Parts: sequence; C-alpha cells; structure tokens
Amino acid sequence: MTKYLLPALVILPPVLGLLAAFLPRLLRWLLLFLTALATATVLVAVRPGEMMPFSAALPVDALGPALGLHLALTPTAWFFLVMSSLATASFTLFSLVFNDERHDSGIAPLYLALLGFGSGVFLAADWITFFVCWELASVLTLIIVGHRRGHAFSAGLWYFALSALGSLSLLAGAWWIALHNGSFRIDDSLVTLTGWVASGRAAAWPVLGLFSLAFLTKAALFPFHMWPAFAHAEAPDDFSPFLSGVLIKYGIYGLFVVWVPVFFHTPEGAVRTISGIPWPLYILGWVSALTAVVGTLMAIFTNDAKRLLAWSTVANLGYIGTALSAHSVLGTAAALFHLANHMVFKGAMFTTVAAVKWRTGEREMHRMGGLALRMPLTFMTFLLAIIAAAGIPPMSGFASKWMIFQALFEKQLVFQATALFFASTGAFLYLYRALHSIFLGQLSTRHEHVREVPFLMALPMVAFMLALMAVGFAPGLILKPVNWVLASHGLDAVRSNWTIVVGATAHIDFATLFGVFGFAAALVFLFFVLGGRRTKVPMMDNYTSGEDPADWGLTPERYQYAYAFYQPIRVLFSRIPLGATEALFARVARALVRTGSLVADGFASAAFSTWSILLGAALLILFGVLS
Amino acid sequence: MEDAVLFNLRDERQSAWESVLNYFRKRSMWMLYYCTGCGAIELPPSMTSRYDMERFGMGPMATPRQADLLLITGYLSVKTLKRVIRSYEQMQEPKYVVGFGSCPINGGIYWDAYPVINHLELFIPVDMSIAGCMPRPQAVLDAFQKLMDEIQAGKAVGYKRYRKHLDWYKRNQDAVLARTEAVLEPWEDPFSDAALVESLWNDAPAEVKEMREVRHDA
Amino acid sequence: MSAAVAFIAAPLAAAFLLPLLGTRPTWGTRAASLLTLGALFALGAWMLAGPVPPHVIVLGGWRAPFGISLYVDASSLMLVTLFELLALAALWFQHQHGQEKPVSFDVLVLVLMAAGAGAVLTQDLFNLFVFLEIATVAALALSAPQTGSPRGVIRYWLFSAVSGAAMLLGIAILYSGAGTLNLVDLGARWGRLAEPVRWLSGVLILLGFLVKMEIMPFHGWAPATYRRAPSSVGLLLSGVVTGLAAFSAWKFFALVLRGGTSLPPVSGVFSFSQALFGLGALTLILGALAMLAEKDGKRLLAFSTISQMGLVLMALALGNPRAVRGALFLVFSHALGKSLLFLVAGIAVSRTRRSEWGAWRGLGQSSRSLVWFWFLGTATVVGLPLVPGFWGKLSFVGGALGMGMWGKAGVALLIAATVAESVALLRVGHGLWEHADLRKRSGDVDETSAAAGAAPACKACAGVSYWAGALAISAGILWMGLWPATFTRAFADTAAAYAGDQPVSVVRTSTDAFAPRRDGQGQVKP
Amino acid sequence: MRFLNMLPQLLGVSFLAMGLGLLLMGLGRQFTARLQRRVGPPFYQAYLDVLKCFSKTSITHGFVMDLGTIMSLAGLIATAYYVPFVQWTPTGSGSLVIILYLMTIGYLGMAMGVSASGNPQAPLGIARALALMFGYKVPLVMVILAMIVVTGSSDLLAIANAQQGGPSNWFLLKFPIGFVAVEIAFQAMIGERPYDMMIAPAEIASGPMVELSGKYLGLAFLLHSVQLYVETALIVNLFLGGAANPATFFGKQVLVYLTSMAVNAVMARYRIEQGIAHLWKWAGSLAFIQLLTTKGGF
Repeated sequence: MTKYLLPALVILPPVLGLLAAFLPRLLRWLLLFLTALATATVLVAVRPGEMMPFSAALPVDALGPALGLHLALTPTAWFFLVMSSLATASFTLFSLVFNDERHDSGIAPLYLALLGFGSGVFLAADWITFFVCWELASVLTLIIVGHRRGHAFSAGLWYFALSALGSLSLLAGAWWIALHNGSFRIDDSLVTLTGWVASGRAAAWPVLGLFSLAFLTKAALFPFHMWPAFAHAEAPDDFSPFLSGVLIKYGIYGLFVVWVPVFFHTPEGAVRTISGIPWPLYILGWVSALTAVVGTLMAIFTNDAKRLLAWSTVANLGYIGTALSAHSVLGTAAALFHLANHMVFKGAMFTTVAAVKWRTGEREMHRMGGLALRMPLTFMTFLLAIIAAAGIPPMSGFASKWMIFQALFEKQLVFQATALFFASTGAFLYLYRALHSIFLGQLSTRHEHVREVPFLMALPMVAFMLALMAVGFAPGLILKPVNWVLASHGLDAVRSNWTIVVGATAHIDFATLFGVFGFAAALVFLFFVLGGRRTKVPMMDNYTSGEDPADWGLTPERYQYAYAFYQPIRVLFSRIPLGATEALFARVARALVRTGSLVADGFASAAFSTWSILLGAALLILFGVLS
Repeated sequence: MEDAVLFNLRDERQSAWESVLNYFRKRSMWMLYYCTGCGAIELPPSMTSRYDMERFGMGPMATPRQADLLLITGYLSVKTLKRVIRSYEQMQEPKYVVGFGSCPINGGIYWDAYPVINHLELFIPVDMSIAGCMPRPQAVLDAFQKLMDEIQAGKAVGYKRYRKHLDWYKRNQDAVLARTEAVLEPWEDPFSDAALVESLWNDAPAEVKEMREVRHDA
Repeated sequence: MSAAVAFIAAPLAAAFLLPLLGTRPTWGTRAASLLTLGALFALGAWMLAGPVPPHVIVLGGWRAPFGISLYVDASSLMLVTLFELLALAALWFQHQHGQEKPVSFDVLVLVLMAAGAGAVLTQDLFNLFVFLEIATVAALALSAPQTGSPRGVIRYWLFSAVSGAAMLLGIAILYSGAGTLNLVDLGARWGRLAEPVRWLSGVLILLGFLVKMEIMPFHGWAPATYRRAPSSVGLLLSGVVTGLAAFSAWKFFALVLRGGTSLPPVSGVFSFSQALFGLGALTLILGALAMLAEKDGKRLLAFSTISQMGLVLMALALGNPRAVRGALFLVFSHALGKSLLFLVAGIAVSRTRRSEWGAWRGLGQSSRSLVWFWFLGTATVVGLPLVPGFWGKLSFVGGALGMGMWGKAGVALLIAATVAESVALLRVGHGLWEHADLRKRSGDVDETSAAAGAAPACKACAGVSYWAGALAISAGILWMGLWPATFTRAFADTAAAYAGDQPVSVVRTSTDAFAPRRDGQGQVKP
Repeated sequence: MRFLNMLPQLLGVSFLAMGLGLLLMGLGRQFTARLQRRVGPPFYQAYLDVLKCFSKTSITHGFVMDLGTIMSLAGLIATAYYVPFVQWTPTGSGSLVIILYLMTIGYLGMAMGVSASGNPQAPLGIARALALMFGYKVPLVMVILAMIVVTGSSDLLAIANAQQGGPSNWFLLKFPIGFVAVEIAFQAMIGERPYDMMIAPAEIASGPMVELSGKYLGLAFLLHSVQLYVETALIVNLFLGGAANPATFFGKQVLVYLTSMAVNAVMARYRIEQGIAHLWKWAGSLAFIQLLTTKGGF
C-alpha cells in the first residue's frame, strides 16, 4: 500500500483533474479541496524514512541512461511538500467559496493536475521525472494564468517562455552529466557533479549554470525578476496565493537540492572563495540581494495591489537566496525557514486581497480604502501578515529574518546585510501603503454595503493568523523539521528548542519576546482605559481647516491619500533605470521579432531564394573544383 | 455625574480630583489661533523671546483636535463664524475660548458693517475677552494668567455651558448662518437691528446672561 | 512478405483506375480513394501488430544492385502507415471542408502516397530520386490554387526543377564513378571514390534533399506555397513530403555517407556534416524567429515546418546514434503534430475565409476542440513532456552534447528556438480561445470573422472528418508520447542495421557477389 | 516562571523609559528656550502635557485607531526592554536586530492608527516619515554592522561591555566617521529639524497627529518620549560606552539629545526628497566609508 502512495500523490490528482472536468462547478472545487487536504494529511502523517522510494522503469531502452518514473520522499522533499500542501489545502478551501457562480474561473481540473505535478517536482528522484513534472506544471500554470484574455495571456507567456528556457537548460545539464555517469538519477548526478567541482573539472561550471538557470528563472531572481509581476498579478485571484506561495518555491527547492550538496560536500579549497564563500554562492548572494532591493523598489512604486504583492514575493525570494548563499548551516536553515514563513504570510496576503476583490471588484489600491470597518477579519489577517512580512516581531517573519541576518553576520557579509536591511525597510513602506490604501482611510461610498467574507472563506484566514502567531511564538515548530532536512544533507543542526534560537552573534527567546510585547501592550491598554472618555465620530468628521467638507462637494473617495503614495521616493529614483531589465528583455524580444520578419518577408522573397540557390550551388561547385 | 456638575455653574464645587486635573490643564494650554483679524499680529511677540508664552506651558497647535484654547484674534465675519464654530466643536473638552479686542465683544469699529458678527457670545461661549483695539502682548499675557486662575478655580467652564444650552446656541448660529446661503432677494440685515440682538439675548439662559453682565461690569 | 509492395502498387493502381469512375467527383470516387487509403492504413497497422522482421524485397526478380529492392522493417513500415493515416485524414477533410476539386485531386493524393511509400522503402538511389520527383510533382499539382496567385507554386516548381536537375546530375556523376546506385553498394564504395566525384555528387544530391526539406536558404518556395494551398495539402506537404524527404536524406546519409560524420573535412576547413549542421542550425533558429513575426497562420505553420526540418537536419548531420534516433522521432512527431495544427487551421480558414491568424480570434469559443487540438499539436511540435516531440528532443540533446562545441551550440540554439516556437504557436492558440467580445473592444474587428462567428455556414461546421482525423492523430500522439518504447526500439534496430549489422548484410552479401566483376573493370581501386 | 519574575523589572523599565523620555523632552525644550534667550517652560513641562492630555476627552474613528495607538506605544516600550540601561536589560538580551525591528512595530501601530482616522494629512505625514526612515535606517545599520564586525556580537550589551574602561575605549573614538553618520541619522530618527517634514505643522497640520486628541495625543507623546529614551540609549550604548551608574547614563543621554536639539534650533526644514537625498549622500556615504574601512573589503 505505502509502496504506491508516492506515485499516487503524483498521478492521482491529474487523473482526478480529468474526472473533475466532467463534474459540476461545486463538486470540482470540492474535489480539489479534498485532494489537497488528503495530500496534506498523508504527508503530515508519514515521516520521510517510512516511505519506500518508488521506481518504475519506462521501457525506453536504447537511449543510454535508464528512463522511468522514480520517486523518493527525501527529508528535503518532505519538508517542502508538507509546507506547500498545508498551505495549498488552505488556499483551496478559500477557492471553494471564492469560485461561486459569478467568480468561477473554471480552473479546478487544471489546478488539480497541477497539485500532482507539483508534488512530482518535489518527489522526483531522477531528472527526467523532475523535468516532466516541472514542465507540465509550467504549462498548466500558463493555461491557468493565461486562459483569460489580453494581459493575462502575455503574463502567462512571459512566465512560460522563461520557464521553458530554464527547464530545457536543466535537461541539457542532466544529459551532460548522464553522458558521463550513465544515469539520470538526481543523487547520482549530484555525486558526479560534486566530484567534478572537487576535482576542479571545468565542465562542472557550465553544468551547474545550466541547472541553476532553470531554478533562477523559476525563483524569479535577478535578472529574471519581472515575471511574477505579470503572472502573479494577472492570475485568477484565488490562484495567486498558490502561485506566489508555493509554485515559485520550486526554484528554491531546485537550488537547494543542487547547490547544497555541491558546495557543502566539496573539500575546502576546491572552489575559489570570495570573503570565505565559494564564488558562485557569493555571486548568488549578490544577485539575490539585488533582487531583494529591486523587488522592493518596484513594490513601492506600484499601485496595483496584486502587483505589489508579486513584487514583494520577488523581494522575499531575494532574502531566501541571500540566506542560502551564506554557505552556512544557519543560512541554509534560515532560507528554509523564511521560505515556509513566506508561504504563509504571502498566502495570507494574496488571500485577503482576493477576498477584497471578491467583495469589491477592485484591484487598484487607490480605488479602495476604509475597508477595515467593513471586513475586520480580513483586515486583521492582512495586518498580521504584513507584520510577518515586514519581519516585525512578534510574528513569524521576524524569526526567519533574524536568522538570515545572523547568518550574514556570521560570515561578515555586511554589505549584503545592508542591502537586505534596505529592502526590509522598504518592505515596511510598501506593506504599510497596501494596508492603508485598502483597509484604512475613508470608506468609499461605493463600498458602503460591502460585507465580511463568509465563514468558509474566513476559516483559512484564521488558520493563517494562528500559524503566523504560533511560529512567531515557537519557531521550533518549523526549525525542527528544518533540522531534519539539514541532517539529511549531513549538516549540523541549528541550535534551538521550541522557542529559543541561537544565532551566530546573539540568541533570542521568542517566547519572551512575545511575552514582553504582550505585557507592554497590556500596560498601554491600561493607560488607554484610564484616560478620558472617548467618542466615536464619523469618518468624514475631520480637521479640514474649519471647512465643512459638504460645502465643497468633498466625497470620501476624494478625501483619501492613496495615489502616488511615495512620490518623493519616486522622484529620488527617477534617474535610476529600475525598469531597465524589463526594457532590455522587451528590446531583445522586439529585435528577435524584427529579425523574424526579415526572415519571413525578406528571405522568403523569390529574388532572394533564386539568387541564394544559384550562388550557393555555384560557390560549392567552385569550391569543389578548386579543391 | 457630568450632568450634575453642569446644573448650576455658580454653585458648582469642584472635586479635589478635578482641581488636580485643572492644575495640569492650566499649566499646559495649547492654542489654536484663529488669525482672522489684526490680533494675529500680537501673537508672534507673545510667543517669541520677548514675552515667551511657553514659560506658562502654552504653545501653538496645528489642529483643533489637539488644542485646548481657541483664540479669536479679531473681528469675525459671518463666513468665518461658520469655520470658528466647526473648529470649536472639533476641539476636545475641556476647551476655552479667548476673544481678542473689541470686535468679538461688540463688533468694534466694524460694528455696523454688514458681514461682521457683533456678539460672539451669542454663538459660542467665550471664557475670556481682552478689551482693546488691539490689546498689547502684556494685556494678552495678563488675560492668559487670569484664564489660568479661572481654570484652576473651575470657573472657565464655557464648554459646559455650550453643551448644556446647545439648542440656544444652535438657534442663534442658524439664524445668522442662514445668511451664508445664496439668496436672490435683498434681505433685512438682522444684526443691524439692535432689537433682534436684544431679543436673542432675552431668550438667553440665565447663566449665560450672567456671564455677560460680569463681562460688562469688568 | 511481399505485402509491403502493396503500399506502392495499390495506390498507383487506384490512381489509374479512379478516373474510370468519372472525372467529376462523385460519392463513388471519393469512397474509392478513401477506401484505398484506409485499406492501406489497415494493412500497415496489421503488419505492425505482429513482429516485423527486417527483410528485403527484390522486385521483378532482379537482384541487387540491379533490381528495385525494397527494404522493409518496422521503422519504415511505421512511417508509411503514418503517411497513409495522414493522407486519409487530409483527403477526407478536403472532401468535407475544402473547395470542391476534380477527381484528379484524389488521384494525385494516391500518386503521392505511392511515391512516398516508394521513397521510404526503396534501397536504390535512382529509384529514390524518381519517387521523390513523383512525390514532388504530385504535391506541386496538389498545391496549385484554383484561384489567386500561383506565385508560390511556380516558385515551388522552379525550386524542384533546379534541385531535381542537380540531384539527377549528382546521381549521374556518382554512377559514373561508382557504377552502382544501390545505396548499400554505394556506401561500400563511397570511401574509395575520387574526392572530386564524392564532392560534386554529394553537393548536388544533398542540394536536392535540402530543397525538399525546406532548409534555408532553399526554403523560399515553402511559405508562399503553404499559404495558397488548401489546408489539406498543407498537411500533406508538411507531414508527408518533408517527412519522406527527411527520411530519404537520412538513408542517403546513413547508407552512403556512412553515418554522415565520416565525411572528410574539405581542405581541412569544413566537413559536409558541419556545413549541413550549420545550415540546419540556421534554419532552426531563423525559422523559429520568423514564426514570431508571422501574421499569416498558414505561413506560420510553414515556418514551423522549416524550423523543425532544420532540427532534423542538425540531428542527421551529427550522425550520432542518439541524435539520429531523435531525428526519426522528430520526423514522426512533427508529421503528427503539424497535421493536427493544419486540421485546426483548415477549419479556421474555412470558417473565416482568412488565413491571418489574427482573424481566427474567438473561434474556439464556439468549438473548444479547436483550442485543445491546437494545443496538443503545439505541444507535440515544440516537444512538451509526454508527447513524442519530447522524446525526440531529449534524445537529440543527449546526442548533441556528446559532440563537442558544435553539439553544445546546437543545444543552445534548440533551446532558444523551442522557446520562440512555443511562444509563436501558443499565441495563436490563445487567439483561438479568446472571447469574441474582447475583439470588439480592442477594435480589431474584421467583418469576415465576425460574420463567420455570428452564423457559421454549415459547410464550415467542424465535421466528422475533422473529428475523426484529429482524434486519430491525437491517439497517435498520445500513444507515441506515453509509450515511446515501441518506436525507440524500431528506430534503434533500423539505425543499427543501417550502420552495418546483420539485416543489411543480407543485401551486402549480394552486393559483394558482384564486387569482383565490377572491381575487374577497374573503376574503383580497392 | 522566569517570565513572572521578570514582570516587576518590566514594569520598572516601562516607567523608567517613559519618565526619562519625558524628562528629556522637557530638558530639550528648556535648552532650546535658553538658546533663544527665553525663560522657557519648566523641565517637567512634558509631564504636565501628558497628564493634561489624558485628562481630556477624545475622539476616535473606529477600533483600528485604538488598536494602532496601543500597538505603537506597546512596540516602543517592548523595545525599551531590549535596550541596555547601565549594562542591563530586563530581558537579558540586547539584540540589535530585535531593537531595530521591534521599534518598527511602534511605527506601524502609529501609522495604522492615524491613517484609520480618515484624514489624508495623516497618511501624508506617515508617507514622509516612512520615506525618511528609508533614508536613515541604512546609514544607521551600516555603522552597527561595522561594530558587529569588530565586536563579533550583535548584542548591544556586549557592544557596550566592549567599551568599558574609560573614554579612550569608547567607540566614539574607534568609529568617529560612523559616529557622525549616526548623529545625522539620529536627527532624522527623532524627527527634529532639518528632518521634521513629517510633522510640518503649518504645511500638513502636524501630519500623523492631525486627528489625535486627548489620550490619543497623550499616548503619542509617550511614544515620542520612549522613542527618545530608546534612541538616545542606543547611541550611548553604541558610542559612549554605556555607563556604570544611572546618573552617568542619563547624563550621556541628555548630552546626545541636547546636541540634537542645538542643531534643531538653528536649522530650517528640508523638503522630503531633499532630506532623504541628504541622508543617503552624507550619512550614507560616511557610514559606507566606516563600514568599508572596518571590514576591509566587500
């Protein structure tokens, strides 16, 4: 029975997806939710060691290396799978209600299939299985994101083009190694690759580069950082949490799986180091830090709520990449920890934004405002999520950010740390902006009658809030599994218990942190109660220099500061070409199309063809005669 | 309990706790100055190094929400009255009003101008009026000192009067603010008619009247 | 097992007999031609169901190298069966959706099939040439538009004429040098030929193949022809004609040039295979780029074919077993996928009367199948996982990476071209899917498509032929994608045989029997 | 259990922070008055102001405003628990990362509370404050990183302990460039001129505080006082070697604050983008130089 559990995780959801295509709307989404829930339950119940690896050879002989469906539940895969399936279960519960008659995006069958291939990415034990799942997941994402119209499709296409570029490179890398060791198995090829790196073989670097291209594009690290802003923003609203919370982590999973063995298990001195760090990691560190900075700045300047969150995802992937590249136990653990946290808080944020859009139909932030009064639970979820996202104690995000900084301090990567602090401060800016523009300020008259989300939709939100607080209180909840992952890679554990984490230059008791904040809050609440009587006044009763707003036709919509919120910063950055990479890509695309049209129109002309055939033949013959 | 305090302001005895609070209130008066008239020119010297209002804990504030003290620094027209009332109502209790110069008292030299309000006390309670055209900073500071004494003594309770007799104040305000509405017909100027003003005063609650008499005596 | 002869004989016979039923198309003529193709497909399927031991059929009792010898094995049989399937789909589709054509159309398709099967099966270079020429002439006649500019066809004719002449010249030179035209025989003697002979004949014969495979810069005829020809003919051109050209080219490479890579570098600079590889790479990438810019749906598909053939040529030029296997896979997957795309394009064109893909927007709203089939075709052509193209590309990448810098550069180009190609094809697919109301809003409404969308004439409805063809092709795609083992094994066997293992040695023995006598004539130095 | 034992100390530090902060404010106003040749308010003026505020009635625009206001002061007070006072903190930890991030929750609370008021001038002020934060956080962090490199600890207690044994060991002498950078940043952190654009009473009606009345204003005052306490203590611990007794410690805090007030008294206000640019240009480059010379490379 357990033998077939792994393939069932991969194959059953797509089959169910096919089935779901013939079901009525509600049942489709119910099936999706139940599948996600079942996956999560199964994975939480098992331990990595208990699962037999699954292997079924595909009779494609005569290709050289054996092909087949090889699956294994390594601790790393288990960690990623548990985190992502728990998050996915919440997202799909939200989707179940979200996709009512009016909002049905019809993606449930594809979403189901995606769940299976997603699990396949984590479970794959050979590169071909990995590639197949990876590529099919990309295609499904393209369809899900792009099946709507106009913008959405170009967004999906951006995503797919980059993804295809990366995944084909991955395939090439896998082959490169397989040509030498005759195996597509991931562990075999990593052993070989590690050996190459250790022995200083030149081929190691292009192979590593080919692998990394796939992961870097998927993880949206610089200079591939622009696709989430399109794809995550244009995806169906209830799918964006999955896209941003789970799907983008495949890239980090790949980086983790390939880079950790290669750089932790090569002897000292085999790879040139910069600042005590192998040079590829050092470069990755800077690339990630740059990603964090650029993502943050773009998020500050955007006015579209989903786009803002997408850029925030990019920035967070930057943190994760920087942590991973610190080349230490602490950094690796911090990367995994932050990744898990990001799943929750970004999932929560996208979910709340989806809920708001569900109720109001708005996405542009300046068209909303004051919704905290109408959707208090959604507001609280968003608030806790941004506290976590900005890395503010006592929510979960602080714990992982603290570890990231500890890792950087340990290696004295102070300039990267500065970049991350910069990004982190910026994160506070754009997150507050989102909070303010959506939930605070004046309530638009159009949204007078907006109601809170229904119970089933609120359920995942409550789950997110609990998770954020629980992890903020006891980071050990995540750090214990992280330690298992580290152990499986032969690394030391992070020194921690449920609530205390020991870093390189300091240690923190998160329970105390939680407690003292609670105490301070209680004290201040006492002051608050002791103070004079307070009266609630209407929102438009404001200081207006003595003017009566009604006199000059002021409406709540106009009495809201939300558009071009950080104009001064924009002015400061007006000289810095933040959109340069995007423009460059667009320019390359235009040049390609121009070349294409030259080929299509020019080279295909009769004159050109005739002359080319005559000239070619003449030259060849002449050449032949001469020789 | 609040209401009990309000009943008879003459006979009110303040609790010890209230008098402690009043100490803080008098020692930290934050002003909102409504610089409509010439009195505004007296404030900078009062605030800056020469007379240094800050030594009494007084200072300017940006919005009525934060302020304790509303300064009406000169004449008021009908239109500015509307703003004054809104600002006054946005201030939080306890709050005090000080009228500068003759204009808030009786219109001063503008007493017969059509847009000018002659009796500020008809519309909002005034806790202290400073005679003069204009009063010099010495007089201004003197008035503040007196106001502080009254606060400590629990006598500067215009805000309570306003709350208690709100309907009377509102009626007066409405009567005059009606003139800010656009009209096509020329109207009788009610405030040039001393009889109307007097009739408004005749309807005044006793304790408001009494305040007026006290003022006149002074 | 001479049943394989039927693939050549039966369509030819049917083609001769068909006009007897009348020159105007009737129910009878249509049924007859379809039945012939159907029967041949069934025959192929039946033969493939059992084991197919490789064997040589010598026609007319003449032994090699003098007679027409056919070499039948699993791969060639599969290809021929596939051709029959495609022809069946194309012809039925034409009957139901295309403009009405005279019986000669059916005759031409049958002739094309006979020639195609002949070219795939034959072992003789001259026969190969003849079959290729017959196929070309048939295709040429098929693609002549009834109305509109014949420019494309004229260009096609020009190209085929020149290349045919060149090929014939090359064959003549080769014959004068080697004294045989049997491919295996030629292979045995190739190394002993004088260099100028090898060179001249090689260049001229390859020129013929290159033109038929639409390799740049000899592709000029293709886009114009595809655009003007009916979609069913596009299907045949793309699926059958290029496919058989590629397969024949491979035979020439594998049997005569012995693996392709064994060509000596010319003057120490450049070898044939490198030149071919370069041309293939150029075709691959430029074709894909052209797709990005192309506005016309059928020309887009033409460039896709061009690009794919570039890849096939690259793989053949590498000559590495993995690469060759990839090339064969690609020939199959391309034939399947492109046919599906042409079927969809055919429906789209017949509905909108426009071949610009921009005009096809929103068609998928009324019939979703167009989108799904387009998507499946795209997946097959660009090689998404679990469709045949994937196995082809997987194999190619493995083969190419083992070939040094050239191979690696080829892989890089493949990646770039695949991305460009998928973008171009997916864009069209999404256009099919897009809501019609969007079109109105964005302002690029054209009245033809709007009118067609409003009330499609019943002639333009997706009929049985479309569904049957598309489903059959999809089944083929899924079978090949999910169970590639059958094909891999067949390709491996064929490649091994061509590389000089037992099955072909039967033929070679017969060749060797004559070797001393020819040797005695002193034409060839041992 | 450990936490319960901690409670009295926490309470003490809470009042200490508020008390000393208010005292600093009073002294600062007195000092400014003296600079301007005025008598000025008494040194205990700030206490009077706060108590008066709490004695007044107030308005609220909804639960978010209450929540935000409470959250803001709670965040700052919690920060004070991690800032060493005379080489001691009630929590036993002086982690700089906690201090830097815990302070942020105060700002978030404030920002949330005031923007819930619905007055657009409040978020306008907050936007300026946050933009300014963008400006001063980076130089500050760079200097702190330089110290972490040297001391090998990100615990403020350890950093203060490393400077024991007389003024010659103070990091003021070891990191003179960094000290200048932090002083500039400090001016922006406490929002004094030339960096008081987020308040700008005549321009945006005191920005964040525009709708604060009564106890809300009182809490904002306390917030500012705790902020002053925390930030001056931060500088004292970072550069002036902490102190051996409370009086010395407070004396150093006063010194730091009065320096800043002296600058405040003679400067005019920057525009917001000028302010950020100035911070990045001067404080930023000084801090960068400091960090580069300390680390000796990237």
